[in-house]
Amino acid sequence: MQPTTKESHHAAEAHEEHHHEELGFLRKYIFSTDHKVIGIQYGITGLAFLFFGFCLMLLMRWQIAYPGRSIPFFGPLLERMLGSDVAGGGVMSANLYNSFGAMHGTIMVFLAIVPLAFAAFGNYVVPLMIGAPDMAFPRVNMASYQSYVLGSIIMVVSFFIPGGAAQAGWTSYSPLATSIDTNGQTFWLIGMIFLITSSLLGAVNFIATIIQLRAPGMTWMRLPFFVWAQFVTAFLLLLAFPPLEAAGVMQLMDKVAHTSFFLPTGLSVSGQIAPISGGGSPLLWQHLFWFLGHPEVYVLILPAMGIVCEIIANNTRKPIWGYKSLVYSVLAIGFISFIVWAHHMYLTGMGTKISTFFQTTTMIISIPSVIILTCMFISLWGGSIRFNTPMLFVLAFLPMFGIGGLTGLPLGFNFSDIHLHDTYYVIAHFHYVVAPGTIFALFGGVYYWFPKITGRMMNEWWGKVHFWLSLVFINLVFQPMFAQGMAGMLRRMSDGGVNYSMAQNQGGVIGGLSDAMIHLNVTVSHAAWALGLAQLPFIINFFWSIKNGRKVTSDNPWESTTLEWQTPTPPPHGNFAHAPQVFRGPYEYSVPGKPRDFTLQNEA
Amino acid sequence: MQTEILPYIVEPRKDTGLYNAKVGIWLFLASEVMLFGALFSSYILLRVGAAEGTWPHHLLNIPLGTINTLVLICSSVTVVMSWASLKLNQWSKYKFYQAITILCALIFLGIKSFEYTDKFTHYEVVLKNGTSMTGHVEGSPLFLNLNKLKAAKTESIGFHPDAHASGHAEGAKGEAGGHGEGMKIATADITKLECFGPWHSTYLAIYFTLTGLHALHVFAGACVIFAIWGPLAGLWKKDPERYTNRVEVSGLFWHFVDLVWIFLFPVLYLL
Amino acid sequence: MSHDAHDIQKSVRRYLIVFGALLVGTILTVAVNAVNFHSIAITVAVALFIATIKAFLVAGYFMHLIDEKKMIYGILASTGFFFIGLMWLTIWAMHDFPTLAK
Amino acid sequence: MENLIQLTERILQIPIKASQHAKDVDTFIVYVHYLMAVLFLGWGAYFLFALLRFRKSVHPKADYHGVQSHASSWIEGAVALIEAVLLLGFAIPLWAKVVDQFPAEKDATVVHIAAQQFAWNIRYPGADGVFGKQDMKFVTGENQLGVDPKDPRAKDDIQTLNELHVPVNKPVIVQLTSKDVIHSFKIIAQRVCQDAIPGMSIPVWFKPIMEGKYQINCAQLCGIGHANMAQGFLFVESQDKFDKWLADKAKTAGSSATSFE
Ligand code: HEA
Ligand code: HEA
Ligand code: CUA
Ligand SMILES: [Cu+2]
Repeated sequence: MQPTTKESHHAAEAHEEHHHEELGFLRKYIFSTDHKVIGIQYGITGLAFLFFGFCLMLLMRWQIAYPGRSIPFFGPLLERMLGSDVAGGGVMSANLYNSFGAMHGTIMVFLAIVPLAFAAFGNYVVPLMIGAPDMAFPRVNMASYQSYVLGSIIMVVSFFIPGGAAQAGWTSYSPLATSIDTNGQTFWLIGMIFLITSSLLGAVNFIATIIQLRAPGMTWMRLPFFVWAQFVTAFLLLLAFPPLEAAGVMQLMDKVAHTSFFLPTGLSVSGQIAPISGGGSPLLWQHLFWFLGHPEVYVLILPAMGIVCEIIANNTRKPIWGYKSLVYSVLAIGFISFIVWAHHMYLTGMGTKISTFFQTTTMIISIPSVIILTCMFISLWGGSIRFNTPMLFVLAFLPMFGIGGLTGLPLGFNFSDIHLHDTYYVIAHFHYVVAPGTIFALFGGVYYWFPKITGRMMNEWWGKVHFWLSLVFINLVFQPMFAQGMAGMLRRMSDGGVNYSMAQNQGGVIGGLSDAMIHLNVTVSHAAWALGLAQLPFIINFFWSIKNGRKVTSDNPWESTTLEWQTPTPPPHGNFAHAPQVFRGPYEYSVPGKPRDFTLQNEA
Repeated sequence: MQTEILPYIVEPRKDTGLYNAKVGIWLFLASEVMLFGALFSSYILLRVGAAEGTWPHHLLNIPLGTINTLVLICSSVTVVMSWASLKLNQWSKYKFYQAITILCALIFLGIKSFEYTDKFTHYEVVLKNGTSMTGHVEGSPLFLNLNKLKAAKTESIGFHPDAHASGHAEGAKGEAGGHGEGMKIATADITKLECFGPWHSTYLAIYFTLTGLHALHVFAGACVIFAIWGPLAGLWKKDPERYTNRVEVSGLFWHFVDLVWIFLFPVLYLL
Repeated sequence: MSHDAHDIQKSVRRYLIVFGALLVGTILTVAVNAVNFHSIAITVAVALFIATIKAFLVAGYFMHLIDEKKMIYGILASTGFFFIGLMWLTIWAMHDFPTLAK
Repeated sequence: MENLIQLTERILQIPIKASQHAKDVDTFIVYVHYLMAVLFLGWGAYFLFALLRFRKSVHPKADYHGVQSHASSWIEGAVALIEAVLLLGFAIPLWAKVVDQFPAEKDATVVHIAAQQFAWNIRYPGADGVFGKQDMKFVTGENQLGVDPKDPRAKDDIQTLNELHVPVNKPVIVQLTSKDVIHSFKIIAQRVCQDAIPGMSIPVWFKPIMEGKYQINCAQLCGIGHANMAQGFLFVESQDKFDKWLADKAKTAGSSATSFE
């Protein structure tokens, strides 16, 4: 197309041949230090865990809809694999429900979305976008992935140890976490320490890369918004994860060395005073957990917002509106997200002063989110919108994140949280942000960058089928949960809440859960299973297209402006033959007076 | 080498004035600040939250702690001197200084493990009649407790209670060896026998966690410094600037470890 | 590199001075502890004060923070901010507590 | 207005209100949802319009400059302002009133509740109106709550399991703690929710205004039996009935102070 690309194509090809001889299969695919290979490794592993986490939930949804009934087909399988004490007769015991619930949360957050949104997309795309040859520390990058694999192996193995995986929720509140006398929690903690190490190494690498390896002319204000989002995300991981690591070490000490960091004096276990020194504080765990926990939720959403921004600019064919506000907003989110954590703890016994502080910061942090969404919305105005599959997914992201974010408000006010805390309203709130929010943005990203990675397009038609089915069913899954939650249905109930409706039938109880609300469980579960089926077009499309997708005819099939499309497809080791020179901002689409409707960042 | 495609490995980037590894190590140290910071905060919280009079004072051996502090400070200065030597192109001086650093690390860890062993052989025993004593068990067994005694069917133990000199340096003196006459205690009379391990009290829990984590850092730092000093020294001939950078970066980590100890020492030993 | 031999020699002298100061600081910490201040708060404050000075010396001179680049200051400043947030807010939260009217 | 709020509450599935502050909570929830609805519908309408108006087939050439006005800043400002009003005008003062300002103990029914896996231990001060001393070190198989066996004031204390009786229209103060793990004391119709945390004693109060039987739910994951920890009930009854119940219980107090199984 344009001369620079051809040239780099050539030089890079020579480069690659040169390397082919040196690198055996192991070095090239398993112990690779190339950011692109590592990105792909993260991507495949992350998608596999996304699928796995979803499967856990599909089984749990059976128990919620039909408590105490044997799970058809999978029940006997579970019994065979995990033992009849936890899945006797193919019925999911409370034990197993709690394990699956804790592991669904853990796997989705730490083993699926962070590796996908941050590590996979970040690794593959960020160095390309800033015109760098690789990450700043390629071997650290490899160690980060290996640490992640180790951590996830430990997590997976924990399902099969006696007593099964951790059962105290993804939040692992002490004393429950340490008082369950199986080893699941120990595995969880050790696994988490590896995962945290992985994230820390990744974060150091990302920040150093973005600071040091930007191509000439790539000033801070010319960075694509995706890079900004990853930059802030990396800082969140870097500084919020260590306190959880510290807490993890302390809980591990509580568990294996019988210390009492999180165990108070006078704790009793089944009627006997526990043989511990006491003197610890259960709330300390919660503070340290949520000090990570809240920044973590922005780790889940910021990369997604970055993806959304890239795809919107590309498919409206015009600059993103308010680039500067976006950058300042994302920085503000980064800062403030460290001082809002206790909004998860309003009902742990908080006085007016401290809860006022935390709800004020919580309201303040919602403003930059509003600004980011506003910028995205206004960017649509005046565009020439192309509705391809990636665009559909990110367009759906906007209202879906909107619902999730807006329902954060009644939770953020402590006064309304009194009613909503620990109900399905919370579940619905955050799933709207992470599932039809983050996951949709990730789907968009997969469809969008697939041709860069493989040289082939994914099938559009099946992509659209995937989109519409997913959109419909995911709303059918999570929308009813708002109603259930508002009506008072509590989360983490291994019987789907039937205890309330039974109580009501016992006669005379006021304010129990109505049968209609309980019955919604069945609707939701069916929608969830349908949502599972709706992923089949995606999975098939994904693998089929790697070999058989339509070949791209250009290195820049979406006619984008940013640098990742200025390399050969797929990019060779070292990415660019010469470091590109950058002349302008990232979203120069439809510049008046230019012949094409996109002006490359590195076009003189 | 695959990494050679990267810029700014040796020379600093113009606008930031830094080479890559320096940015990397400072970022890493920032995360370490948060790690130890969280443990410090926990220490303070547990301390403030402890019921009146339950926080033990002067359980640790102050002279040993002081020596260890001095050892670490020495190692810190030799690290920075070794880097300066490289800058001045004095290879053998570098080798010498860094050897002292590694030696200091070993001394530190040696003293630390001595202190640990001391805690693991120091016992609290509570008798059926309610008296409670601290002291040493005959034969200095590690991690003894009542269950183990019973399992081994031991009838009685020899016990040397600490001399209860009142006032400040009670614990320190007691451990240094000056305990009183030995006595025999029948296993049947004991309700609790526990060494001063992390499970003994919240104070010891945080002491072992903080110093244990710190000791791991000392160990890791020493390994890295040793690797650069020994096996990887060949780089000095090939690319002296890059080698010097490595020494600087590992040195930054080492200083940080020293810095953590500067806070740990007064907080754990003296307060 | 920015340092030439002369600069380095000058800083070597500085390192030795700092080394001396650190030794003095350590002795002082122990000595102060032996003096009975009658108040834990004062003892803590003095000990932490000396520790902070020592930390400043190590970070400033051994780690060259005294003339480091802006980027590093930025990273450390935000780290400091978050650390203080963590500690101060946690302690505050543990002490602001609904209490019964008496 | 009142009708509108009621209608909204019905749409939102807000449950029945049985305590004095429930109305405040619900009205506040409704207000927040109005804000949410306005934002969602407003932006939603704009969104759909923009998608239709600027689709490629009708608008083939994009406009480089896009929106020039800064009206959106006003919208953002308005959102911030409304949030500030909700915060300063409602959430903070109402929380202070409902969570932090307790009625005098003499005007209230005071009970101590200790949660355990998976039940609620409830204790009344008895005739002398004073609770006996309690410490975990006294816990034995029979004395589950660790009531000091030597304290004379404990003799008349009344203990029940899973049965909380209170008179209607009189504030209830609950001192909440837990023996083993964290539970959460939640009565949905009373809009009460408070974690019960071992090692802490946290007061919470509400004023029931409607007689009847309500379920006490445990809202915090507390182990295998978490879902079944729904056997506790709150009985709000007339003062007479309550007094009679208390007197009944007091008769057996001697034995029930140490065992309640
Ligand atoms: C990606 C994840 C993510 C994100 C982005 C958020 C964002 C927010 N969250 Fe959420 N939250 C979670 C994930 C997330 N949360 C999780 C996982 C939990 C539960 C953890 C657990 O207990 O297990 C939780 C729980 C949680 C609680 C605790 C509830 C409880 O336990 O009682 C609270 C309370 O304050 C809260 C508040 C908020 C707020 C105020 C925001 C704000 O940042 C939101 C700001 C956004 C907006 C205000 C939207 C703006 C949009 C528009 C203005 C346009 C709208 C119009 C159209 C779309 C058409 N969240
Ligand atoms: C990022 C986080 C994340 C994500 C994405 C999800 C996704 C989903 N979650 Fe989950 N959830 C949590 C985090 C998450 N969850 C957490 C933290 C909890 C709290 C746990 C606790 O209580 O401790 C929770 C709890 C939770 C509950 C409450 C359980 C309870 O309280 O008892 C429910 C109930 O329905 C639920 C359902 C779902 C459903 C139906 C989805 C669906 O949206 C899933 C949709 C998934 C897909 C659409 C994946 C499709 C992808 C593929 C198929 C991959 C293809 C592979 C290749 C191409 C290789 N979740
Ligand atoms: Cu008790 Cu849940
Ligand atoms: Cu949060």
